[in-house]
Amino acid sequence: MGAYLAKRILTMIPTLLGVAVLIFLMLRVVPGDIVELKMRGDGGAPTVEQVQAERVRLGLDKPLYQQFAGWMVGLVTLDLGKSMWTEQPVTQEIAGRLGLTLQVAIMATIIAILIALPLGTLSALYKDSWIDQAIRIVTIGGLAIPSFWLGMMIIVGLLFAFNWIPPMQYVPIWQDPLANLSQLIWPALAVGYRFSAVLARMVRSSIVEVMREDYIRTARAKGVYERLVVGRHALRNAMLPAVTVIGLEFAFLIGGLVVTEQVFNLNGLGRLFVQAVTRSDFTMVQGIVMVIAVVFIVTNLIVDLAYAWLDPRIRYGGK
Amino acid sequence: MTLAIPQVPVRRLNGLLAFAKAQPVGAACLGFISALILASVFADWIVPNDPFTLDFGALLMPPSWQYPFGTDNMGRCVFSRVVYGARTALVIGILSSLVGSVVGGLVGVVQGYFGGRFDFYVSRFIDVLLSFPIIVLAVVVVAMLGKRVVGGVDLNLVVAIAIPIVPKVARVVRSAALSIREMPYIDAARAAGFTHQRIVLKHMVPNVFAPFIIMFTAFVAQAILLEASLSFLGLGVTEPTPAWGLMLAGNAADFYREAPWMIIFPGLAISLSVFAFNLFGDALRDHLDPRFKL
Amino acid sequence: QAPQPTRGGTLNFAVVSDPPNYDCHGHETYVVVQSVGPFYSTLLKFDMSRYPEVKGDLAKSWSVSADGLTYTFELNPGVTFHDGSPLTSADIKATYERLRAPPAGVVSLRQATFADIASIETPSPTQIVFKLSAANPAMLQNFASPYNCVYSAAKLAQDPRFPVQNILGSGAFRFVEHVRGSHLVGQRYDKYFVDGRPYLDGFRIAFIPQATAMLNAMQGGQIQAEFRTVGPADRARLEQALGNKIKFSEATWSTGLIVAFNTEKPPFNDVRVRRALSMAIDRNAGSVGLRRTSILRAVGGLVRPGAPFSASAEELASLPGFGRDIAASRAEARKLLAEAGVSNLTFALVNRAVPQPYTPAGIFLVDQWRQIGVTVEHRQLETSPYVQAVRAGNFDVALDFQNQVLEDPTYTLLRYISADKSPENPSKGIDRQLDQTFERITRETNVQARTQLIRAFEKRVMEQAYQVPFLWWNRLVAMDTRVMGWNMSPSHVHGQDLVDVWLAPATN
Amino acid sequence: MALAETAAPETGGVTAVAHGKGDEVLLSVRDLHVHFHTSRGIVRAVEGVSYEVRPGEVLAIVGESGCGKSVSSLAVMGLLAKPAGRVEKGEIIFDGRDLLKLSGEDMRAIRGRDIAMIFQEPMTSLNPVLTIGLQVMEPLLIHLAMTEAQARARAVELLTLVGITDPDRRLDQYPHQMSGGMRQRIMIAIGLACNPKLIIADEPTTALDVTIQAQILELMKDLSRRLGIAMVIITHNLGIVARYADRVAVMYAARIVETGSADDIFLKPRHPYAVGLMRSVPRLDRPRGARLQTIEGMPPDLRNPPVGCRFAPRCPLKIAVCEAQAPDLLGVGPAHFARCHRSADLAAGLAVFAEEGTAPSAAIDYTGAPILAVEGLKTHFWVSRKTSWFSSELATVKAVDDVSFAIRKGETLGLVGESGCGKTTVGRTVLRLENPTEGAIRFEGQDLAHLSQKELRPVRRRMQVVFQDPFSSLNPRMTVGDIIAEPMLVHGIAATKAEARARVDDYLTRVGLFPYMAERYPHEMSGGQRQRIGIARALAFEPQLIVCDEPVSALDVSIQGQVINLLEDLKRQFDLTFLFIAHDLAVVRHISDRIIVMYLGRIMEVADRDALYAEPLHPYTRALLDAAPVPDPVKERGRKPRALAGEIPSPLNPPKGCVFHTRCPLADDHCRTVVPAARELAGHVVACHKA
Ligand SMILES: Nc1ncnc2c1ncn2[C@@H]1O[C@H](COP(=O)(O)OP(=O)(O)OP(=O)(O)O)[C@@H](O)[C@H]1O
Ligand SMILES: Nc1ncnc2c1ncn2[C@@H]1O[C@H](COP(=O)(O)OP(=O)(O)OP(=O)(O)O)[C@@H](O)[C@H]1O
Ligand SMILES: [Mg+2]
Ligand SMILES: [Mg+2]
Repeated sequence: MGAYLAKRILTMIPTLLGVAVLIFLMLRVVPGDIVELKMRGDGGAPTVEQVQAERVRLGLDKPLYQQFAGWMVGLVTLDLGKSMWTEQPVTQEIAGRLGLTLQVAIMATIIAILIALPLGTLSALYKDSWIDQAIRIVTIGGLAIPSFWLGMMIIVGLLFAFNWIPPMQYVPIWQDPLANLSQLIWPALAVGYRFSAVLARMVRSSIVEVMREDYIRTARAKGVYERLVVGRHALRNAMLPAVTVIGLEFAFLIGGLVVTEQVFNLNGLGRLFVQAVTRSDFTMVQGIVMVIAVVFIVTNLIVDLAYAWLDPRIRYGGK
Repeated sequence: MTLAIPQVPVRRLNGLLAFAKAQPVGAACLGFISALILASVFADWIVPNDPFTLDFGALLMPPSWQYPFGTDNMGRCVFSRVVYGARTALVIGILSSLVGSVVGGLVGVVQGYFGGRFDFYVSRFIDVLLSFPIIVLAVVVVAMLGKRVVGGVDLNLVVAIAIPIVPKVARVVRSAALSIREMPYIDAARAAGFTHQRIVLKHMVPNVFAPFIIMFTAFVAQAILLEASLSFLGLGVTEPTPAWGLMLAGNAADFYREAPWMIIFPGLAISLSVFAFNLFGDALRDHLDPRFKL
Repeated sequence: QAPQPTRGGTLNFAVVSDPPNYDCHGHETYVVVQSVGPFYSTLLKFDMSRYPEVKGDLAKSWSVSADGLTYTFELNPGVTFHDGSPLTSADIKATYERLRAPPAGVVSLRQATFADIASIETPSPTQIVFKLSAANPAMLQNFASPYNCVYSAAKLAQDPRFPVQNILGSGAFRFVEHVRGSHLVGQRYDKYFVDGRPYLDGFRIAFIPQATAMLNAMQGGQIQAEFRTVGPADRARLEQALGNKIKFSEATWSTGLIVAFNTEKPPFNDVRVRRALSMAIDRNAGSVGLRRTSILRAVGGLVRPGAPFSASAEELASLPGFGRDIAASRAEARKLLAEAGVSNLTFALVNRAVPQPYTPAGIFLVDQWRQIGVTVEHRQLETSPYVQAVRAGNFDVALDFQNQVLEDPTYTLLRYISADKSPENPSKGIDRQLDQTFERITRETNVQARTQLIRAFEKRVMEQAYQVPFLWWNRLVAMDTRVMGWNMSPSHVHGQDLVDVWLAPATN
Repeated sequence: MALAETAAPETGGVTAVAHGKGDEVLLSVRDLHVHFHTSRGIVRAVEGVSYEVRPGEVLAIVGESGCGKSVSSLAVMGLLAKPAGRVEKGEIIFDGRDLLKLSGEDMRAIRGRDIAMIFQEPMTSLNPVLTIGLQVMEPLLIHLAMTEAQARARAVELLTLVGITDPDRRLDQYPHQMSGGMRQRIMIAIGLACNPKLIIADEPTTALDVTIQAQILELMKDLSRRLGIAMVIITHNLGIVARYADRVAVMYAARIVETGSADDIFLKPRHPYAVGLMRSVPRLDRPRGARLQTIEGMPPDLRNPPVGCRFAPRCPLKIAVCEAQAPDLLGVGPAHFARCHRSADLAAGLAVFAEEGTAPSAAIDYTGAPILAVEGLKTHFWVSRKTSWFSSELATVKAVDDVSFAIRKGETLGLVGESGCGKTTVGRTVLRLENPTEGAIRFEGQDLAHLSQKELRPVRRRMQVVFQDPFSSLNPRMTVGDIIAEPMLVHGIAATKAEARARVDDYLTRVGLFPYMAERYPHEMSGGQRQRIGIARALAFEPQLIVCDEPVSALDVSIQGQVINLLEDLKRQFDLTFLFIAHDLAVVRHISDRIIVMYLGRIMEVADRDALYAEPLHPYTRALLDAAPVPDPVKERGRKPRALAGEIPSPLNPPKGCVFHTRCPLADDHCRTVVPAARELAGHVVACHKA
C-alpha cells in the first residue's frame, strides 16, 4: 500500500508538470499586462519608464524560459511565488480562500449524496414508472437550471421574503457554526442541486445496470429478501461508478464555484481565480490552477482507494 | 464514463418515426429543439420589436401585447431579445459542441486505433486538460484568445467552449474505439491489407458515431450552459448581442422587484433549452445504445 | 437645527475590492483611498463644505509667496504616528521626496504632478518649505490630494517599500485587520491630534465586487454605506425596500466617458469622419435616457459641468456634437461621412467590460451610430486587455474614461494635448496648437484669461475630435439615514478620511 | 482435487434410492405460456409447454438458441424479467402447490430452499464484491435460520462436497480469485445449501472447457443421485443429454416437440426436428462422412410464428397438412410424446431422410512444398499483472511457445485445444495480426515474420480469415454488398464498382445467400447468414489459405452443420487450404485432414485425423477424447466417467517441464522438470516422455 501510494504520487508528477507547462504558456498569450492595469486601470498616467521599471521589478521582462524556470523551482519547493497584484505569497492568498470553497464543495457533496442516493435508487427500482419519470424530470432540471440563476433566485427570494441576505463574512464553522452555515448553506444548495442531479442519474443507471446482472438473478434464485438483494447485492456494486462521479464532481467544485461565488459574494477560490484572470495576475492564476490540479489528482487517488475498499477485485488483484 | 461496444443498427428512413414511437418524451424535446431552431432562424419575422432598439420611453415595462415579456432597463423588448438569444445560444452551443466533439472524436478514434505510445502521450495530455474544471479552462482560454467576431459569432468564444469538450469526447470515443479496435471486423480489415486511413475513416469512425452523436447532443446542452455562465461572468458574448446569460449579467437581478421579467424569462429560456437538449440526448442514448453512460 | 454628533459605533461600508497593496503613492484607485486613507493624514485636504477649496490637515496654516514659487507650511504640534513616534516635518519631507522622486522599486504615480518642486526644506520640526521651479496655479490642490499619505521618515529610511505592505499612519483610525477579499477593520486612534475626533469607534469595510451583491448587502442591513455610487435603478429599489431608512446624496461626478478615435488608423485620420461620428451622438437625449438606467448624466465639455472653468450651456450648444437639433446634426454627420467617402463605415468600438456605465454607454453609442448608417461591433474587453488595447492603440474607436481627482485644468486637460507629450492621450493625435494653448493654461494665474484660453482649447478639441467627451457621470451615494457628518463631493476620493463621520443612535 | 475419485463409480444402488419414491411428481408444468411485451411486439417465448419431473430424476431440455428453454425454467422460479415477461396461462405445480398462485414472499421462501438454480455464466453469476462465504451462507441464514457459526460450518461442508480444497480459506475469498470451474462448483454448493428438492441447471457447463465440463457434470450427476435431488438440465449439447439425462424434452420455437426417455429420443426419435438434430452434429463415435446432414433454414420469429407446424418451413418430411394445422403433442410410445403429423410415418419407416453421399475427399499430395510452414513460432504478450494490494508486475504470457507445423496445398489442418491454449494466437500470428516474438512464418516460401505492414499488403490477398463471432466480425455500418466488394476494389480484383457488384452477387450465391441481400445490413441477418457473409468476404480475395478461427462455435447445432458443409464445398470448388481452429473435437475431426492438439501454448500431438482419434498417443489427447460426451445414451452408459482432474494452469505461470504434468495421470519427476521434445511416433508427432 505504501509503495502503491508512492508510485501513484510519482505518476502525478508528469500530469502536474503538464498542467504547469500548459497554464504557463496559455497565460503568456493573454493580452494585457498587470502593470498597465495596476497603474492605469483607474485612470493613472504613469510614464513609460515607470511602467518598464515596474515590469522589471515583477520579472515580467525576463525571457519566458527564465520566468518558467523560476516558477518551476518555486513549485518544487512548494513556493508558488507572489501575487503580482498584491505581492502577497500566493499560497497565503489561496489558503485564505480555500477553506470556504472546500466547505461549500463538501457541503454540496453531502447534500448531493443525501438527495441522490435515495432518488437514484428509487427511480432505478421503479424504472419507467411515474416515480421514475418524476425523478427524472427533477434531475434533468438540476442539469438544466444554471446554478447561477438558481443562486440569483434564492437570493432574490430571501430578499423578497425577509429583506435578509446570508451574512457576507466567512467565519470558520468551528468558530461560529450558525453564522457559517447560514452563509454557506445557500450556495451549497444551489450547486448541490446540480451535483445531486448528476449523481442521481449515475446512481440510477448503474443500479439499473446492476439489477440486470447475473448475480442479482442468482441472489433472487437463492430466495434472498428483495431488500437484501438491493441493499447488499446491488447497491455495493452500483456504488462503484457513483464514487467516481462523487470524486470528479467534488474535485471540479474546487475550481468550478466561479459563478456561484460571484452570485453569493463569497470570498472563495473561484472568485479569486476570476479576479486573477481578469487582472492578468499570472502567478496567482498559475498557483490556483496548480492547487486545483492537485486537488483533482488527490481526489482521484482517494476515489481509487475507495474503489479498492469497495471492490475486492482491485483490493486483492486479479488472477 | 464507461462504454459498451455499441452494436447500433443503422436505422434509416423510418428512424425518426421509430424514435418518436419508442421515445415520445425525447421526440417532444426534439420538437422543442426544432422550434427553437426555427425561431432562431426566422427570428427576424417572429419578434415584435427590434432587439437592439433602445426606447428610453419604455423602460422596465411589464409584459404587454407590444412587449410580451416586458422591457429591460434599456427599454429593449425582452421577448425579442430572448428569441434572438436563442440564435446566439444555438449557434454558439452547436458550433462549439460540434467543433469540440469532432476534434475530440477524431483524436479519440486515432488514439484508440493506434494505441501504444501515441495513445499514451495523448492520454496524458488529455488527463492534463481534464484536471481543469471546465469553467476554469474556458475562462483562461477566453482571456487568452480575446475576441474574434466573424459574422456575429465570436469564434474565440466558440473555441473556448469547445476546448474543454475535446478531452471529454476524446476519452469516451477513445474507449469506444479501443473496444471497436478489438472487434473482429477491424481485424478483418487489417487482414485485408487496408490502409490505416481507410480503416480509421471507413471502419472505425462510423462505428463510434453512436457515442459521438449522443455526446454531441449532451454537449450542446453543456455548451449552452457554459456560454450562459461565461456571458454572466462578463467573459462571453458582449452587449448589445442578445444572449440569455448576458441578460442575467450585470445588474439585472437588481430589478427583481420592479421588473422580475428581466431575470425570469432568460433564466427559463436557458433552463428549458438545456433541459430539452439533455432529455433529447437521454432519449437518443436509450434509443441508440442503452448501455452507454455519460 | 443641526443634530449634535454622538460618539461611538462602527461604520460598516462596502468597497468594491481590496487595495492591491497599501501604498497610496503608487495608486490611482479610489479603493486605496477609501480603505487605507482613514489611517493616514495628509498635508492639506479638501474642505468638503466648500469644495474645491482646501483646508489644513497636518498643516495648521500655510503661506504662498507672491511669485508663487515658495510654499511654507506650519504643522500641527503633537501629531503622532500610530506606533507613538512623533510626526515632524522630516516625515513630510521624506514623504514628498518619495512622491516626486521615488527610489528604485517604489512607484509614485504623482511624480509628474510634483515635477515643479525644486526643493523641500525643513527649517524646524513643525515647519516645511517647498520651493517650486515655476509658478503652478494647481499646486495647492495637489497638496490636498488624498493619495499623498504621510509616511514615517524613519520607516522609509529603513525600507522605502515599507508602506507597500504595512500601514503606519497618523490618521484618525488605527489599522486592525485585513482579510484579503473579505474585509478590513480600523479602530479609533485615541491619540489622534484633533480633539474629539473621530466620532466613530471604528469602521469595517466589506469588499464586494458585484454591484448587485453590494445592494443586497445594503438592503439586508449588513452595510450602512457605499461611498462610490449606486445606479438610478438601485435607488428606486432601495427606497422601495428600505423606505426612510436610506438616504441619498447626488452630484455630478468628476469622471466622464470619452470617445477616442485612433487617428493612426484610416479613416479616423480624417477629421471629417471623427467629427461626423461625434456629431451623430445625441448627448442631450442620451443624458435624459441613460440617467434612468446608468450612472451617466451630465452633458459637458472638457471640464466637469459646475466646476470652475466649465462651459456654460450656451457655450456648449455651439460645439459640434452638442447642438440641440440632433436631426440637423445627423444630417451633417452623414454628409461629412459621404464627403470622406465612408458612408458605409464599419468599425469596432473597444469598450471596458464593466457593467456600469460602460455597457449601457456602449449600447447607446452603437445605436446612435447605427442611425447614421454606421455599423459598429461592440467589443467589450476585460479591464486589463482594455487598458492595454487603448494605450497601445489597438482599436478603431475606444470608449475611454477620465477620472479627475484634481480638477484643475492643468491636470484635466493634459490628456487632450499631443500624444507625444501626454501619455494619457489614446488617440495618437498630434496638434501643436493645442499644446501651445495648454502650456499657457498651466501657467496662467489670471482666472479670466485662463477661462478664455480653456474655451479656445475646448473648441479646438471638439472640432478636431481626436477624442471627445460623451457624458459625465453622476455620483449617487446611498447610505443609512443614521450615517452623519459625511459630505458629498464630485470625486469619490475626497472626504473619505471619516474623521467627521458619526452614527446617529438608532431611532425606535 | 481429483473428482474422478470422489465420484461413486457404481451408481446402481443410489439410483434405486432415487427412483424409489415411486411415481409421485415433484414438478409439473402444465400448458405454460410466457409472453414478453416489448416495444417491438409481443414475443411468445413459451407456448403450451408441459413437462413433469419426478424426484431423483434428471430431465434434459434441449433445443436451439431462443426456443424458450431458459424462459420456461425462469418462469418456474418466478424470476421472469419484469415487467416485460408475464405468464399468460398455465400451472406450475411443485410439491402440490401451484407456484403461480403463490405470493411473492411465499415464492421467495421456496427459491433456494426447495428449488435451486444454477446458471450458465459462472464468471458473472457470483457477486464480485461479496465473499464466497457470505454468498454460500446466505441461503442458510435466510431459509434455515442458522447462526453464523452453523452456517459457516455447513458452508465448509458444502465446499468440500463440491470438491473444493481448502474450503475454510476459500470462504473468505472473492469470486475473482477463482477459476471458472471453481466458481461453477460454488454455484452448485449454493444450490445444494438447503437440500433442495429440485435443481434447475441452465446450461451449467456451456462456458467451460470440455475437461472442466466433464468434471462439473459428473459432480452434478453424482450429487443428484446421492442426495436424491431431481434435476432439470438445460443444454443444447446432445452429448451431455445422452450421458446424463433420464428423460429428455426437445423444444422448438417455444414448444416442446418431443419428449420421452433418453433412449427413446436418441434411438427412436419421432419428430423430424429431433431426427435432424441428431444427424446434423459431427460425431466422434461414428465414421466420418463427407457431408453433414443439416436442417436447412432458420427458426421462426416468435413474434410472428407460422400457423401450422412451426418446424414445417424447415422440415424435409413436410406434407400439406403440416403448413395448415399445428400438430398436437401425442403419445408415440410409453411416456414418449411427439408433436408431429408424421410421427407415425417416422415410426413405420415411411418417412425417411435422404442420406448424403460419403464421398471421401481427394487424397492430398503430402510430398509437395507446404503452402505454409511455421517454424519455432513464439508469440509472447507482456501484461501487467496485479499481484496484491495495489501492486502489479509485468508478466509474460507465452501464448504460443515454440510451435512448428506445416500445411500443404489443399489440406485442412485442424487446431484443437482448450480455451486459452493459444489457438487463436497462432492463427493471428500467421496472419500477422500479432507480431511474432520469434520464429518463422513461411507462406508460399516467403517469411512473413518480419515484413512491414506495407510489404504484407500483397500477401494478405492470398491469405484470409474467417472469425468466430458472426455478430462482431462484420462492420455493422456497411451493407453486406459493401463488405464483400470493398477488398475487391481496394486490391484491384474488380476494376469497377459494377464488376465488383456482379462478383458480390456471385459470391453471395455461392455461400448460399441471395443477391438481394447485398443491400442489407449485417444486423438484418441471422448468425448463420452472417457467418456466410464472412466466408464470402474471405473468398472475395481469391485467397490460397484461409484461417478459420472457430467459425462454427458460436452457431447453433443445426446451423453449424450448414456452415461446415459450405466450407467443405467451397474448399473443393476454389481449391482452398484451411487452417481450421476449433475446440470441438468432433467438428475438427469432421473437417480436418490432420490435427494439432495444443495445450498451454505448446503442441502436444499432431496426427492424421483418423489416427489421432483411433489411437491417441498423448495423455492429453486421450483425456480430451474421454471428456467429450457422445450423443448416444447407450454408448455413454458404457463409458466410465474419466474426467481429467484439476484446472488449466494460468498461462502467466505455466508449469515447469511438461506443461501438462500438473494434470497428467502419468506424470513423474522427469515430466516435471524436462520439457518433452516433439518426436515422430507411429505417424504421430507427440511431445510426451511417456508416449
Ligand atoms: N426479457 C426478455 N424480453 C423480451 N424477449 C425475451 C426476454 N427474455 C427472453 N426473450 C425471448 O424469449 C425467447 C426465448 O428465450 P430463452 O432465453 O428462453 O431461449 P433459450 O432457449 O434459453 O436460448 P439460449 O440457448 O440462447 O439460452 C427468445 O426469443 C428471446 O428473445
Ligand atoms: N493481446 C493479448 N494480450 C495479452 N494476453 C493475450 C493476448 N491475446 C491472447 N492472450 C493470452 O494468450 C493466451 C492464449 O490466447 P488465445 O486467444 O490464443 O487462446 P485460444 O486457444 O484461442 O482460446 P479460446 O478457445 O478461448 O479462444 C490466453 O491466456 C490469453 O489470455
Ligand atoms: Mg438460455
Ligand atoms: Mg480463440
